[in-house]
Amino acid sequence: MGTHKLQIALYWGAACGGCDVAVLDTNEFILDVAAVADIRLWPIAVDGKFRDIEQLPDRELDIAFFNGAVRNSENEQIAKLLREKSKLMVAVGSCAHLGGIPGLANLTTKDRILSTVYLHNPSIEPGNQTLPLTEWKTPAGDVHIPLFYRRVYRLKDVVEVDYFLPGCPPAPDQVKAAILVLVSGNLPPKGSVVGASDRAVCDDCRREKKEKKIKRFYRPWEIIQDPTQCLMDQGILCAGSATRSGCGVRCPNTGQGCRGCYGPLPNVLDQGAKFLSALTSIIDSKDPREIEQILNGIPDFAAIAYRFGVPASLLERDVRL
Amino acid sequence: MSFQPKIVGFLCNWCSYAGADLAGTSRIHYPPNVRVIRVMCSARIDPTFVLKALQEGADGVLICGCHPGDCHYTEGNYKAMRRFPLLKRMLASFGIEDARVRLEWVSASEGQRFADIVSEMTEKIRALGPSTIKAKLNTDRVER
Amino acid sequence: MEETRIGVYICNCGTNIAKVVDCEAVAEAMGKLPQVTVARVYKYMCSNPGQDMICQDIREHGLNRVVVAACSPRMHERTFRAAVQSAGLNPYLLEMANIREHCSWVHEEQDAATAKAMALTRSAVLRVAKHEPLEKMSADMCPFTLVIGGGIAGLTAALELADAGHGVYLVEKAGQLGGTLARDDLTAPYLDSARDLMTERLTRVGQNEKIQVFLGAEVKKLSGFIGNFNATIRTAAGNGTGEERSVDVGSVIVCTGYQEFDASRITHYGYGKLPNVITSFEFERMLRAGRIQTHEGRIPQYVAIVHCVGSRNREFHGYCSRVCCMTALKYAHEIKSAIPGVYVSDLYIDMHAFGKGHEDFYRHSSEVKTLFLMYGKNAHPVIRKAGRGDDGERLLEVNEQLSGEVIEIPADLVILMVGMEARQDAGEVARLVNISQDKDGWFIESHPKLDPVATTTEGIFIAGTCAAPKDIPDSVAQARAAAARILGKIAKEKIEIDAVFAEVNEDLCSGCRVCNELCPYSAIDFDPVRRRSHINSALCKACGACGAACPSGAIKARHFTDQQIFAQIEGVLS
Amino acid sequence: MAIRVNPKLIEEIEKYGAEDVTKCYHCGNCSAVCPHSREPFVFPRKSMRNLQMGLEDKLKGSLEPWLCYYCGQCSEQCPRDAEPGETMMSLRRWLTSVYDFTGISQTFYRSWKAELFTILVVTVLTGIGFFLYGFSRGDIRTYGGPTAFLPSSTIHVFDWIMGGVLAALLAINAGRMWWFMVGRQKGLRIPFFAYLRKAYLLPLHFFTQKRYAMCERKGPWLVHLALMLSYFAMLVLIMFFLHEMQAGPRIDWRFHAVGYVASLGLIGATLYALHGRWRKRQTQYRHSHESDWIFLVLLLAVAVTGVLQHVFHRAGWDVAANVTYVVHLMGVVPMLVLEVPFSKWAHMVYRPLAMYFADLLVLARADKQNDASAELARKAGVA
Repeated sequence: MGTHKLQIALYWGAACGGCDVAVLDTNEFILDVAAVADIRLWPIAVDGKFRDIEQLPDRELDIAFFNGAVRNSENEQIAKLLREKSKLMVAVGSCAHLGGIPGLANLTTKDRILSTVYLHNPSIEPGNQTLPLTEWKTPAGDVHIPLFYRRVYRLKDVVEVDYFLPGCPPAPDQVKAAILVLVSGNLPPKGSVVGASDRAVCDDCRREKKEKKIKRFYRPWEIIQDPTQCLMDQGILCAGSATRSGCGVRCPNTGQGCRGCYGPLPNVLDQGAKFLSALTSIIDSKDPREIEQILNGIPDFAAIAYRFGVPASLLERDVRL
Repeated sequence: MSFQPKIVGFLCNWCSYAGADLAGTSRIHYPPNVRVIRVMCSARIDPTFVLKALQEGADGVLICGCHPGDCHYTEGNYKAMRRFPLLKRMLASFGIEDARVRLEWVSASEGQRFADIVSEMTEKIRALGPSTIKAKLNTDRVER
Repeated sequence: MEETRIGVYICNCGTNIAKVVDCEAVAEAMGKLPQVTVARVYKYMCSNPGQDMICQDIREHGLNRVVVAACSPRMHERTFRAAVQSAGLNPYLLEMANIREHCSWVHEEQDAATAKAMALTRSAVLRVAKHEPLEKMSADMCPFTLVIGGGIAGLTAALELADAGHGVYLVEKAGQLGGTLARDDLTAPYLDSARDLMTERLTRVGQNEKIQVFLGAEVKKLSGFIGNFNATIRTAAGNGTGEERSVDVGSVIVCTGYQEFDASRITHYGYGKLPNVITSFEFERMLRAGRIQTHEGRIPQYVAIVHCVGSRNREFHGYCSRVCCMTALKYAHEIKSAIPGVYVSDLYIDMHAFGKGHEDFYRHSSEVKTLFLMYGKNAHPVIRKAGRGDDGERLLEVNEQLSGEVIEIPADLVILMVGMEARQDAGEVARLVNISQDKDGWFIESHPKLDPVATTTEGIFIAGTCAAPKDIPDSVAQARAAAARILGKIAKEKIEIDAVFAEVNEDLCSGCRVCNELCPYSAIDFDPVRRRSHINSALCKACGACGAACPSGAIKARHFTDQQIFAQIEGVLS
Repeated sequence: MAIRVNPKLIEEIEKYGAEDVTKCYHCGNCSAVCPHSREPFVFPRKSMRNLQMGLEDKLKGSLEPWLCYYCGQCSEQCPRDAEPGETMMSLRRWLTSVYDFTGISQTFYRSWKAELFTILVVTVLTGIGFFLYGFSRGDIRTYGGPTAFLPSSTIHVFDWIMGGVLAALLAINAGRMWWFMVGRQKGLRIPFFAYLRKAYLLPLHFFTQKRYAMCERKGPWLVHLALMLSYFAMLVLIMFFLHEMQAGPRIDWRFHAVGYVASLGLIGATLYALHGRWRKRQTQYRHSHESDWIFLVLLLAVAVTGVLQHVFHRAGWDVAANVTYVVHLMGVVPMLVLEVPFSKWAHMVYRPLAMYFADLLVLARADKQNDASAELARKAGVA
């Protein structure tokens, strides 16, 4: 990398912190990164202030890694700040890529969320129900709390994103590989998904797949599963066929159906719709009533189909929002 | 003028599209609100198409196939029949009114039935009002 | 890549379209769309000058896409495809907008109709921009045919093909040819001898060098597709070891026939327990032996014939077996002529005398004093032992529908008209040749009315009672029809494979196998080594079910791609 | 309880003239076209069915055959040529023999030879009897007066004795008819008053034959009515005014005018029927049982000889008149003692009776239904 040390920033938006942990999970590799790069901002690990970034000239940073969705005004503000100051903007993890778990909030309203959290939560002391305000004057000075948006956005909904590194969280190996690619300067086309395969999870899954016909859907605990057989063949919901591989088949290998965190395949416009289509196509019934009954075995399909991607779906949110 | 809903119709080539053609040759009048897209079989209708149409501003989506047991491809319409109920459940979770998306069986001889379905659906959607999906998706980008 | 140049042609269809749709306005709006080079209106696009106009524009303006907004594509798509092809354009680079059947003929209000016509035409313009040139393919047609089953249908089909000079492999499971017809005595309604019918067929089959008969043989495996099947025939050799032979065939006719309903399943008739309660097939044997008698060797004076045993009844088979009514009449006739003064009662639900000569035969039977008694679908006759002093050995209690009376009739001999049912091994055969069965186990035809001998698998035909109960003339007609279909294909020497089919992009396929079970034509194979699905384009009929279902978006339904349909959606809504 | 069929019933009734019954496949065209067929007496299909099946007991009690006048429309409409009209006719013959307790009727219908033989025997015996009687006490050359060969007083007494026997036979058979149709039916009660109230139907139907008039073709009804009235007029003249009829040679127009008209009626109607049966053009005449011929020929012979003896007497040819008279009686006696109680002429009695019973049965069934609904209403009221 010669004399110039890579300038990078890492930031988390609406996220659980898992993506940062995934970066840390690259273990000693992170030291190699630190050796070749200056980490200018990384709230969970490095001391760096927003105002330091604000003072940088535009495009001073080489790469900004943004994980987490855009849920509030601060997330958006920092996303825009980092975009301005960085040459490359990378959406890290399902939340930044697709909206992630926080994106499920798009199936309900802001009022209901705030009400649940601040007014009707069982852990709230009775009589002490307070909704936070965005501005509050105190003797020590004015307090500003970021505005909680009406809905959740993907990173690409607020700023231009150069690369997407999917996963909830991204597999550490894939993080490593992606960082290596990015620092190598041998860049893939803009807008690419990096650190993932172009085929579905099934491609890497070693379970044996057969022709599919489903008479009943099972929750994982309702059935003693055959560890060698395809979960879908056994009636267990698995989004693996509709999801990019790259994770290392983490969930199916532990007996759980794939949840779809790596997002839709390159030719697919809407992951949930495709999963729906595949899943229902293999139902083994011609009787509308029986079909309904079989479908009753699937709880809250919208949340299953778009567990990590309501904001990335064609409809993005409950259309009444 | 009153609100004119835009309905996207996905019709299978062998039964329903022929049925709509028959409505034409029989000069059976119905509201001009449905715009038909021909597919070879109702089994070709990917739920993505329905979402795409709604996203693009359709006020309603009508899917028509051969009557069960009558499919040109033996069982294609059963595939549509299997996909549809789950799609409806999912659309309900996204807050889309029941009347906006419909699955109907229309044979090649049922021109009148096709016209009746379109008329009835147009009225129902007119009563619901325009879909705000597309407009809101646009404003959403700016108004947080 | 070549620049997209689209020509849009709006047809007035005389006044059929122009009366309601402002065609000039549509053309003007289309002309403003990007990629549209010309947009014209003409009185009759389908006329020769109309077609010439398109062809000329293709040459002069270098058009590489054409949209015709006119009638239904079901009407004239072929016409315009041929037209653009004549001008050197790939026929699949054409798209039609249906502004007649779906617009001008069904709407009155001019503005709304014109707006709709614009939307439909714009949709076609956006779609055609995504079209790709497609080429038809062809494969060789092997002139040999495999006929499975050596009954009247199989023999007839084999003879028909062999007489036309083509080789036939006739595989029969039993040790001799003839099938179930070989068990019959006379045939209804003309009372010809079944033996005579059979002998003629058997002699001709035996003499025909083009027919190779395999007796005591089964088809073990069938692979390939129309024109190019390979079958493995296993013959049971005398010592029981068996011998396998592989043959190449272009088509297969399945004529595996039926099996008789097991009358002992209906316990209250007491078949198998009561003496002198026999099935129609047992009675047929008596007739062939030339002596009608009871178990005890007496000549029966009272004979009761019970129809619909196992047929037309919710518990067993819901369908009508079609041949039993006439067979019953035939029995009545034969009994009456063999035993003077005999009392023959015929217990039926409905008399189905649908065929040629059947009604006359029915009439004749009533003239010779056969007593016809109608029983209810859900009130079967009850067989009882007669008391002392009663006529006959048994009494049949019938709730007679035409009189509304419950009566008892005497009977020394009760003949149960057992229906036809799908053979027990029909499922195996269906899997072997890759065709489907209906809920009763009969093989399903490609179209019940318009294509009754073809199946959903191209090159596999069905004839005779394996498809549904039917009589001899219908079986023979089907056998000949199947043979004629095959002869037509052999005459062409090549199998043409339509350009519109689905294909798997193997770079995207993950081998999840969601699509495998969906194809009604079994066109989708799974390669277990590479773990990829593959579509045999010769078998695919382009319904697109697999494309819609593929969760990876790896299957492309050619000419109905996602991109093309998205473009249409965008077009109709913009 | 299931009804045991009589498998031989068809064969039995075929002896009474039925043909082609088994051809019927119960389309119901016959019942639809028949103007007489209406609830609760629907025929001929149901009668055909009962016959095909051998429901002998049911048929014995059926009055439908008597409601049919054989206009022939049913047979014309039958798509299977099952001849329902002729079946109804045969059932009437069979029923006549069923009602007849002596068994004579049965013998006659089943064997025309037996009938003809019996008639001939009766004829010969009658002839011998009257000749012996005439010669023993009178003069064959005198027709009237004290030496008359066959004095009207004697014949009158003879007529009344014969009439009494006849009436007794008919009464017994009519009673049996009542028993089969009405009496033996369990749970059916007809109040005595109803019998009286409806009694007017008997003379009404007898004298008007009005049901026959309901047939679409009116011609046969007129012929039939003429025959019946002529016969009845003749019967009245003979039973009550024999003396006046035989008096003379002056013509007593008060009686003879009636006699002439009645004779013309009898001869005309009989000839019409004979001609019809010979030509077989009209449906009702297409099939003729031997008993039909015997009856018509006998009736014609009786009428013609009656006329002849009257003419001979007026002409003053007493020998010829006396001889013709005996010949006339040789026809009259078998006519009355054999045809009236045991054969076709019994229709005269059975038809009006059947219509009378029909009304009574309808009445009784309606009562029964009313009772049932009253019972229901009562139960509902209690609840």
